[in-house]
This record gives sequence, C-alpha cells and structure tokens, in this order.
Amino acid sequence: MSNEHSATEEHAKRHKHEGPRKHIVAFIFSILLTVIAFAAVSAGEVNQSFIYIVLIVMAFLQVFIQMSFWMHMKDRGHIFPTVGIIFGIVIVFTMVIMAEYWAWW
Amino acid sequence: MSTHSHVDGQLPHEPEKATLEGRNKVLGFWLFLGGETVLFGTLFSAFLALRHQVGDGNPTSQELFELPTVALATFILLTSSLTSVFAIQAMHTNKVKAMIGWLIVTVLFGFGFLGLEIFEFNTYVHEGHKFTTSAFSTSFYTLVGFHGAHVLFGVIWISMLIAQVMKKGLNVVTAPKIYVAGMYWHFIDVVWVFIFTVVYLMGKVG
Amino acid sequence: MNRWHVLKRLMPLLAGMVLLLSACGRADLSTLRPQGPVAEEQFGLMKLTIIVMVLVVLVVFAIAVYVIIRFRRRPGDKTIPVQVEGNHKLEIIWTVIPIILLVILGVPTVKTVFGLAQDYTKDPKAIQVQVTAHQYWWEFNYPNLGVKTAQELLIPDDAVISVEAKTADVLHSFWIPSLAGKVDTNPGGNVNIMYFKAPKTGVYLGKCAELCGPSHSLMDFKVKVVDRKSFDRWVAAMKAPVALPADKDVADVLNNQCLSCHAIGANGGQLFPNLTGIGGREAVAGILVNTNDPKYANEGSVEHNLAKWIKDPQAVKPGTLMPKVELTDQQIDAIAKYLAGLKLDYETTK
Amino acid sequence: MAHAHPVKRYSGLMDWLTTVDHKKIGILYLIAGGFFFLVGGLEAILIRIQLWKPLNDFVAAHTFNELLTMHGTTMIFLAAMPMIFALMNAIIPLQIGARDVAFPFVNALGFWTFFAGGVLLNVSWFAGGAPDAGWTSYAPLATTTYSSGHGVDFYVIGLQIAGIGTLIGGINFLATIINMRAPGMSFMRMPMFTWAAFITSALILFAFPALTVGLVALMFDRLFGGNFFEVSNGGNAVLWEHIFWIFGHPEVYILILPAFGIISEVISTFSRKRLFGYSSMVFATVLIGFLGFMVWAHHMFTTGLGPVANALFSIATMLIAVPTGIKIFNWLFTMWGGSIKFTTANLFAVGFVPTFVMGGVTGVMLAAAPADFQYHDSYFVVAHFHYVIVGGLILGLFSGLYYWWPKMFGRVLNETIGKICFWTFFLGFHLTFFVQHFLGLMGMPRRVWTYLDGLGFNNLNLISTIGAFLMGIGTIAFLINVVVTSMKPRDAGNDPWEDGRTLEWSIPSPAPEYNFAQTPLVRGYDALWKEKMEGKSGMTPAEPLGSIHMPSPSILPFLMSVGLFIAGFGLMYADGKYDNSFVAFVFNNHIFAGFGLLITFACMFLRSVFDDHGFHIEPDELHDKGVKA
Ligand code: HEA
Ligand code: HEA
Ligand code: HEC
Ligand code: CUA
Ligand SMILES: [Cu+2]
Repeated sequence: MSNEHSATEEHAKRHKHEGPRKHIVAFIFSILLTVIAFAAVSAGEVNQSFIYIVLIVMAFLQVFIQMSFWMHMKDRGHIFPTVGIIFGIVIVFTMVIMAEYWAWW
Repeated sequence: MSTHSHVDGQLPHEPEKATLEGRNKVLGFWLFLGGETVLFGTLFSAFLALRHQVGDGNPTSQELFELPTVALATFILLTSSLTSVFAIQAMHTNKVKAMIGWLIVTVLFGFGFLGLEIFEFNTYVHEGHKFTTSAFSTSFYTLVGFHGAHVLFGVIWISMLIAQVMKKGLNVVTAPKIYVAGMYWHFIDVVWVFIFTVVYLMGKVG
Repeated sequence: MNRWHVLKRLMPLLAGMVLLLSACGRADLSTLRPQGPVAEEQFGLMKLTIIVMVLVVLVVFAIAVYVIIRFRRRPGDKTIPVQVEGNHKLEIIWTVIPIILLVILGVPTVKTVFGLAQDYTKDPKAIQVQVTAHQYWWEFNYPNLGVKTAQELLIPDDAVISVEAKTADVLHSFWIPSLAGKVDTNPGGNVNIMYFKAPKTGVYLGKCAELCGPSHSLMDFKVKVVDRKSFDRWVAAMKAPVALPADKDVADVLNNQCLSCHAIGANGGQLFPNLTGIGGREAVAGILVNTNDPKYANEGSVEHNLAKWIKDPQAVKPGTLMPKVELTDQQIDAIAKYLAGLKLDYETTK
Repeated sequence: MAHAHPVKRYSGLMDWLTTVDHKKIGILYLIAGGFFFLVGGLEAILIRIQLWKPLNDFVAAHTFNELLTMHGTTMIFLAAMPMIFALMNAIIPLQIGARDVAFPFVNALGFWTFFAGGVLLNVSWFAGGAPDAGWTSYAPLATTTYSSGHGVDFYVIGLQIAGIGTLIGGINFLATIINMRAPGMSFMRMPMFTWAAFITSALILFAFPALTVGLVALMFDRLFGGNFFEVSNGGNAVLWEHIFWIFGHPEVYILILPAFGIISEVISTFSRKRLFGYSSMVFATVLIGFLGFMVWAHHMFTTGLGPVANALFSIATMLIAVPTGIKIFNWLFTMWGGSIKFTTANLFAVGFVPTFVMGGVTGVMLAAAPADFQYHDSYFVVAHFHYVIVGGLILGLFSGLYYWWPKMFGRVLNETIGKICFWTFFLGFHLTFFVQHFLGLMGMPRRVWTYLDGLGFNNLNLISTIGAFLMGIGTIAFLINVVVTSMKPRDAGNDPWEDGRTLEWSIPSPAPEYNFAQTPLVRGYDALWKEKMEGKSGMTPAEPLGSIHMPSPSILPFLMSVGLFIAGFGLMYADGKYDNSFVAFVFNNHIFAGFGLLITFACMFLRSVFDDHGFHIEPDELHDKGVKA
C-alpha cells in the first residue's frame, strides 16, 4: 500500500533496460566464468590453493551477475531482498568457516 | 486494488507488481529465498566438514566425478536460466504465447538436467558410492539431492503454471506466480553454481 | 557527589558475600572451594565476574526501586508527564560503562583461556592419563606407566596431570569441580586435552557432566591424590600378580562369568572396568560409597556394596552394560568377599 | 467493480478450522500454546518432584530423561514460540494499521503445521516412549545405536513439521510489516512490539533453516542409514552441536525479543510516558538480532574448539550485554518521571526488568569461557536460562496477555486474581531458580535423574521444588481468571486502559473482522497518543469509506498439516516389524507416508489452481462503531 506510488513511478525507468541483449551478454559472461572454472581444474598441476581461489572468485562473480541482472537485485525497490540475501550469505559464511576450521581439529 | 481491475487485455507493464497481493508474493518469495540461502549454506557446511571422510576402499571424489557430465549439466541449467528470463520478458511485453514457449523450453532443460543427474547418481552407486557408504557419500547425496529435489519441484511447478496460464490467461493473479517461479529457477541455478564449484571442481582438485 | 563513596562502602559487603559463597558446598565437590591451581584460577575469574554482576544488579535494583516508589501514580492523578524522547548524555553513559565493565572482564578471560589451553601431553614430567568415558564408567589409562584402572583416578600431589579425554560411545564430560573445570569426551579420533594439579592429598568427587543415558546422574568417579611415594608404590602394586580365589568353584565362576569382561591383575579382559584393587577403592561402581559407618542409602561396607552391585547392577545403575549374572547368593557373597579382599597396600601414611 | 463473490462462511468448529483471520489464528495459537505450556509445566512439576529429595525414585531414570527432553522441547517450541505468535498475530496488524496480514492463508497453514508437529511430538508418550536425548539431542546419544526406540524419531519429525510452520509464520510477519503498514507508518514510527516482531521474524527466517538441515541430517542417519553423525563411518558428532547451536542461539533471542517489545509497550503505557530513547531501542534490537548469529559456540566451550575459538566467542557473547543494557536503562528511564500505574500487566512488566537482568548477568558470567568450564552443564546454567526465559519471556508473555486480553477478547481480566497470579508466580519463580545457581556452583550437574545424599544438595532442591508448586498455583490462578472473566459481559471499550498510545487502541475491543473500517493516517510515533494530545478522539482516516476485500476461509491449511502428520508418522514406522501383512505392506513400502504427502500436495495443487477471490464487506454492513464519514 505504502509503496504503490513509488512502484508505478519506477516502471518507466526500468523498462528501458529490458532487452534481450543485456541478458544474452550476461549469459555469455556466466558461461565464460564457468568455462574458466572448469578449465582451471582440468589444467591440473597448478597450485591447489590458487585453483581454489580462482574457483571461488568465479562462483561469486557469477552469482553477482545472475542476481543483479536476472533477479533484478540491482534495481531499485529491492532493499529488503538485498538485505535478506546478504544477511543470509553472511551467516552462511560464518558457518562455512566453522565447518572448514573448527569441525575438525 | 481489486484483483480484477486489470483482467482482459490491458495488462500493466509489470503485472506481477500490479496488486498488493502480487507485491506481497514477490517480497515473501524473496524472503523465502533468504531462508533457502541458509538452508543450502548449512548443507554446504556439512558437506565441507565431511567431504574428506571417504572411508577405506570407497571411491574418492577424484575417482568418482566425471567433469564432462557436470559441465553438460551446468550448461543446461545456465541456459535454462536464460530461457526463463526470456519468459519473464515476454510476460512483461504481454506476449503470452512466447512466454509459454520459453517456459516450456525451461522445463525441458530442467528435465534434461534431472535426467543427467539420475544417470550420474546411478553410475556412482554402481561404483560403490551409495548413500550409506561413508560420511562423504551421505553428505554428497544430501546436498546434491536437495538441489535435485528443488529442480524437480521447479519443473512440476512451472508445468502447472503453464497449464494455468493456458487456461486462465495471463492476468494479475497468474503473473506474480510466473514471476516468482522465475526467481526460484534462478535461485536454483545460483545454488548449482556453488555445487559445481565446491562439490565437483574442488572435489576434483582434492 | 559521593557516588564513589557509596561504592567503597559496598566493597566490604561484596567481599563478605564472596566469603559466604566460598562456605558453600563440600570442599571435595564445590567449585566455590577450589583445591588446586586450575580450579583456583577459574574461581578467581568467577569471583571477578560475580562482583561485576552483583554491582550491575544492585545499580539496576536501586534505580528500579527508586522509580517504582517515587513515581507511582496517586489515585485520581490525571496529569500527563513530560514526554521525554531521550537523553544523549545518559544514553552514552549506559553504553560506555558496560563496555568498560566488559573490558575488565574480557581481558582476564582471554588470558585465562590461553593459560588453561597449555599442552602438557608431551611433558615427560607430567603424569599422562588417557581418560576414556563409557556408559557409565570411567577408564583411566597411564600409557607411560603401563597401568590401567577404572572409576578411581589415582594421582600424585606433586605433578601436573595431563589428560587426554575421549569416549568409547556417546558424549560425556569429565569434571572434577574442586580441581578443574570440565572437558567433553568426543568420539572417534577427536581427543580433547586438559591439565590440572592437585597439591593437597585427599579424595575428590568427579562427575559426568553431559547427558549420556539413564544413568548419567550416577556416572560419578573419584580422584584420589596421594604423595609421590604412595603413587609409585601403587603403580608397582597394580602390576603385581593377583591370586584368584583359593576356592576352586568360586575361582571358576569368576573366571567364566566375570573375567570375560573384567581384568584382575594379569587375568581377564581389558574392555570393562579393571577390578584390580577394587576392595581398597572409595566406592563401587562410582556411587556405592564404601564406609563402615553407613549413613545414606548408597553407603555400606565394601563387601555389602559389592554384593549389592553384583546381585543386580541394573537396580543400582539403570541401563548399565554389566549384566545380571545368574549366581546363587553364596556365590555372590564369596565373590564379593574375594573382591573386597583385593586391596593394594600402597599408602605410606596409613 | 466490487462484485461480491458468494463465499461460504462457516460457524462453530468449522469456523475455527477454516479461519484465515489473523485475530482468530492468534487465539488458536494462544489455546494451543497455552495447552502445551500446561503440559510442559506438568513435566516440570514431575521433574521437580523427582528431585525434591536425594535418591528418589518417583520416576524411573529413563522416564526422567524423557520428561526433561519433552519439557525443554515442549516449552521452547510448542509453548513459548506459539504464545509469541499468538500475540504477534493478534496485535501486529492492528499496530501497523493493516486490515490483514500479507498471507492469510499461509498464516493459517503456519498454525496448523505447528499444531500437527506438536501433536506428533506428544503422541510419542503413547507410542512406546518419548525422545530422551535432551532438547539438544546431541549425537551420538540421539543416533539409533544409542537410542533405538522411536523417541528421537518423534523429536526429529515432529520438530521438522512444527518448524515449517514457524518458518512460514516468520516470512508472513516480515512481509506484513514491510508491505502492509498504513500510510504514514514509517519504520521509525513503528511501535516497539512491531519492531521486535520484525527482528524476531528475521531471526526465524535465518535460524530455522539451519535446524531444518540438522533435523534432516539426523533423520537420514536414523531412518535411512546416513552417516552424518556416525563416527565409525567418518561422521562427526560435533557437527550436530554446531548446526544445533547455529540455530539454537538465535532461537533464544527469538524468544526474548518479543518480550522486550511487550515490556516496552506496557511500561510506556502505564507510565503515561513516551518510550525513552526510542531510536536507541530500535538500534539495540537490530544489534542483538545481528550479534545473535555470531555467538553460537558459547554453548560449546567445553567441546574442545581450542583457545582461539573460545576467546573469540567469549568476547562476541559478552558484547550482547551492551545493547541489552541500553534497553534495560531505557525502560527504567521511561518510568522515571512518569506516572506509574500498577495494573497486573505492569506488575509483570516491572517485575521483568530486574529479574531479566539477573538472568542476563549470569549469561555474561557464562560467557567467560574458562569459568564456563565450571558452570557448563551444571544447574547454574539451568538457573541462567530459566531466569531469562521464565523470568524474561514468560513474565513478558503474562504481561502482554493481561495487557492485550481486552483487545483479543473484549473483556478486561480480573485485577484481583491477576495480582494473586503475579505474586505467587513471581515469588515461586525466584524460589525455584535462585537457589539453582548455588546448586550448580556446588557441583550439581544438570539433567540428573537423582543425586546422592550427603552432598549438600538436599535443602536447596527442596526449596526449588516448593517454588515450582507456587508457580503452578500462579498458573492455575491465571486459568481461573480466564474462566471468571469469560463469564462477564463483553464490555471493554476501545481503549480500556485509557492511556493507550498505539493504533490497536483506536478500534473496538475485540477488533472487528476487518480491523479498520477506514485505514488510519499515521502522523507520528505513538499515533493514537498524538491524536489524543491534540484533542482528537480517534485517528484521521486515510481513505474514504469503501467496500473491504477479505480473504475467504479455507480448510486446506488444516488438511495440509494433517497430510504432513500422516506422512511423518508413516516415515517413522516405515521399517517396523508388523504382524499384520497388510499393515506391513502399507508402512514398509512408504505407502502410508506417501499417502500423507499426497494429501498435502493435492491441497497445494488445489490452492494454486482455484484462485481465491475472497469476498467484500460493503460499507453498509460495517458496524457503526468507530466509523467516520
Ligand atoms: C530467552 C532466552 C535467553 C536469553 C535472552 C539469553 C541471554 C544470554 N545468554 Fe543464555 N541461554 C539460554 C537462553 C537465553 N540466554 C538457554 C536456553 C541456554 C541453555 C541451553 C542448553 O544448554 O540447554 C543458555 C545458555 C547460555 C550459555 C551456555 C552455558 C553453557 O551451557 O555452558 C551462555 C554462555 O555464554 C549464555 C550466555 C548468554 C548471554 C551473554 C546472554 C545475554 O544476551 C544477556 C544480556 C543481558 C544482560 C547482560 C543484562 C542487562 C544488561 C545490563 C544491565 C548492562 C550492564 C551489564 C553488564 C556490563 C554485564 N547462555
Ligand atoms: C520456555 C521454556 C521453559 C519454561 C517456561 C520452563 C519452565 C519451568 N522449568 Fe524448565 N527447562 C527448559 C525450558 C523451560 N522451562 C529447557 C529448555 C530445559 C532444558 C531441557 C534439557 O536439559 O534438555 C529445562 C529444564 C528444566 C529443569 C532441569 C532438568 C534437568 O536438567 O534435569 C528444571 C528443574 O527444575 C526445570 C524446571 C522448570 C520449572 C519448575 C518451570 C516452571 O516455570 C513451570 C511453570 C508451569 C507450571 C507449574 C504448570 C502449570 C500448572 C499445571 C500444569 C497444573 C498442574 C500443576 C500443579 C498442581 C502444581 N526445567
Ligand atoms: C558384559 C560384561 C560384564 C560382565 C560379564 C560382568 N561385568 Fe562387572 N562391569 C561391567 C561393566 C560395563 C561395569 C561398569 C558399570 C557401570 O559403572 O556402569 C562393571 C562394573 C563392575 C564393578 C564395579 C567396578 C568399579 O570399578 O567400581 C564390579 C565390582 C563388577 N563389575 C564385578 C563383576 C562381577 C563380580 C562379575 C561376575 C559375576 C561381573 N562384574 C561381570 C561389565 C561386566
Ligand atoms: Cu556420562 Cu553423563
Ligand atoms: Cu546462547
């Protein structure tokens, strides 16, 4: 109710961006990132932690692209989704660190 | 704010957000995805904690994983994410036929992915990598299986929505559902990005 | 303002309270009456926190009581109080003071955390003990001395005791309140370490502090601290051969029915509590306290306790893994008598 | 445009089974939560009877473990959380000036799934034994190797189902508060209780999925031979502890934040004074919610995580004292300079403040890791958490119930009985739990079925048991009060306390089905108070009088949870040995479980396919109360 007004205002602005081109570019990017990741592993004989870093970076870049372009998270009016997802990720991050460092010792 | 004001023809630009019900649905679904983030995060942490616990004589991740299959599955799922975007775009321009078409393509890709996964699991089981084999296998099947179950739910759901739209047309009631299903599909895709990274690729590296 | 003055006057009161606290409980069991340096260090931290907390509580109580009395509504009062939004100065004060208090707590906490995490497992001067918890008994292995015992941890009063704790089944927690805080026993290869010292000879009560099944509450053990000479004699005595009962029938029963699980000296298996020297221990099965002057239901003479236990272990410790062995009363008595006689002569002072 | 669809409206039992009205759902939550509180309380009384003297054998050892497990689980998941949801449902939409929650159907579903899960959990008593591994269900004690009966299965599946209900309830409130606020009700004008509900819901959203995964993992281990916690196959028992507490610690703030909200409302109303430091209260609430996720390992100081982890988690935990302290002092200074009226609601609220502080400071004591080596798993911890839960949350809930009872039921609870209720419960509470601090320090572990004589524990345990009975009397006094009050006429006015500050007091008691005939225009914090101070008798409407759209009632939520109940039951008994070959066939092939899931999915399908058009209430149907032209 309270944001009905602003929602209609946003329409016009957002619509200009929406063309298949942007999405195809995003798609090509994500394929590219995937290929890099697979290639890094297939190459073999490279420093293990280096590969790990490459993999993680690729994954996060990819997620960033998908979330912002395909799930519209970069658009306005997405404060709560963004906060929600980011908070979820923060929690997951602490958990993953826990799993890697403290579950075994 | 009646749900009926826009039916027939003059659908607004973003029909999913035209009504309060629609906006609630989209917001609620975002929140749900926030929860799902933690859900998969916990599964990932469990997997990370247990992934080296293979046990004696059981296949390790290096021996098990076939990257070409995984790459194919990844390609399929990424592409399906793109087709689902096209479906939403079609919806925004009120091209119902095109939307349905893209959705059907998306569902087909989804089935393709599931087929590959079943094939893959089947191979693993024959190689002695059963659910009960080791902590690694249990956490592997739980994590990847949870994702698979999400895909399965997604294809059934989207199929049902396709049927609904065919019957009722695109309106301010059906549009939010399609939009939300699209979000769900992207989310599954995002989770898969981490699965192929953390489970398969990192598993292959060691 | 004489605020600090008030505080100064409160100090003896607080000190008195701490004193009162330390009169609480049995010296061999209470965390408030530490008997060794580790428990003392922990008690020090506890005292510090208790003082800070009592201060906080007093301040809150004082304000609350004042407010409740001073600002109660008189009947028929229709006035509207001033609608204050807040007060930055006050709000800063009650943000900063707690932070200061937390720093006062945090620094010694971190120091003690690292202090108590010292690893003595490689220290040749320390007594190494591997503690293995079982449903519902404790196994104590001295790897460097080649001795294994159960239920009663015997240690010298002049050395650091270095503990490596794990479990054979579910989680338990190894706790000797008056000597040291607890450490959980985890399954698998996941071994926890801790250390403590017990400078005063005597017997201390130990407890299992993690829910581990029906008899969790009865999973007690004893820590017996003796001087070094006695300790050495004990180690030697544990290794000395032990004669089985002279009566062949009793010996047979014992051999067939009991030593399949238990060990006595060099005889029998090692998977269950080692019974060598059982007659000289403080208690049977951890809870039946041996005394010739029984006051409570769980006390009795060694022989009585042993017979009670063997007769029906489930009645003493529900869910225990020791089965009720079919024996006649005579057999039970004979075995109890024999076991009661298994005393190790090691204490130099007695 | 508003063409009213003919909608079947039910009455009697069917009305309650099909309702999607948040106020009725609130009452359902209250009844169910209250019932489980009595069950959990009875279990507590049995625990205390067993412990009143040394070497007692009033209940058997394994029964005791069942009692304590079910007491903890019931109280936390089936009593405390639902009663919180009861107040949130009854009040939040009213406080933000909304006609409804964002998802009325989902709201009903949330209630019924919680209820199905709760019933399933308690069925265990009659199905061969309740869970007995503690409310924390640590592995390996909770795995089939050491707990071979179905007890823990009931825990795993019952909590899973109840947890789904809680989770969707949380999402519903988040969406409601974000999207459904009346015009002018900005975030920084929201009442504190709404803020607390908002943060609590966020905590639910992020904490419960972790529990879901934990329970799934334990279920897989128990029912399908998984190895998450099976050490012999590489599983890890400590992993369960982490997962449980990642959920478990936020859970305790899920419990306390709503109480903080209630106290803020009650104290401010009965002091006739604006809440002191509103913005710092909001900030503190958010901060507590955030920090709550970063401290879980303080339950695991003795697990052996090592000094670095212990030090970090010690400090992080202590930090929570700062925002909590801000709240405490803000309450005290709300009262300062006020005109305090001691109604029963306010007695509970004023009693809450020092009591909660006592529980909070023992929390900070526990946070000092090396000292916690001594406290952990002793009665000191039991004392701590009952001080914060019973002395915090339960006092808060009582306060909220007395405060909002007229809004929920149209009748003011009897003040005399109310005061008896307060004093017996309050004194009984301190009697029960104050002495437990000392028991713990003197070396008494928790979760003990009995204790030996001569250890110095006897007197304090006896006192504790007496206190528990007093609390029982206090609770019974509350029940009597409810009965006595319900026999009086429904005569509460819009604002029975006369000092109401927030929107719920601007509408009739009990609130009509549509809450607000006209959506109010909010012009400031404490919206109603602001109007009152400007000499107005009520809110200015933000819209003309018009027809009001309402969601239709539906039986589907109820049926869906019945389906889940059946599925859970079927899953649990899928590996049984049955004499009857038909029964064996049905259970062992997961047909029974499948049947349950089928019901649930069929209902979901129906819900999706048949649009709910709802119905409209036309202006001429509105009661004339509270309507302005
Ligand atoms: C409503 C529930 C609730 C709440 C609010 C809290 C609040 C806190 N809890 Fe508690 N806790 C539980 C419920 C709760 N807890 C439960 C159920 C368990 C046991 C679970 C189990 O094992 O079964 C537990 C166990 C528990 C432990 C583990 C103990 C152990 O098992 O060994 C710890 C350790 O750090 C802890 C700490 C804290 C702290 C620091 C707070 C803080 O949030 C408290 C903050 C409040 C204050 C400090 C008071 C007000 C502040 C001031 C007046 C300012 C000035 C104060 C200072 C500077 C100190 N709690
Ligand atoms: C919301 C949470 C909550 C609440 C409200 C309570 C309320 C109470 N608890 Fe609870 N308790 C827990 C959560 C809670 N508890 C948890 C999580 C545990 C840990 C479990 C574990 O270790 O796994 C625990 C453990 C626990 C123990 C420790 C058990 C052990 O470690 O061995 C004890 C012992 O005294 C206890 C007592 C009580 C008492 C006396 C009340 C009282 O406040 C109850 C008051 C209510 C009533 C008395 C009922 C009302 C009246 C009737 C039903 C009518 C009949 C009654 C009479 C005739 C008297 N609780
Ligand atoms: C299946 C193995 C088993 C058999 C057979 C068995 N016990 Fe035990 N026994 C145990 C276990 C396990 C315990 C530890 C019980 C506990 O404390 O929960 C125990 C404890 C004891 C204790 C107490 C030990 C202590 O340190 O305090 C005594 C004494 C004892 N057994 C004597 C006997 C005698 C005598 C027999 C034969 C008649 C016997 N046991 C047969 C398993 C066995
Ligand atoms: Cu072992 Cu409790
Ligand atoms: Cu906690």
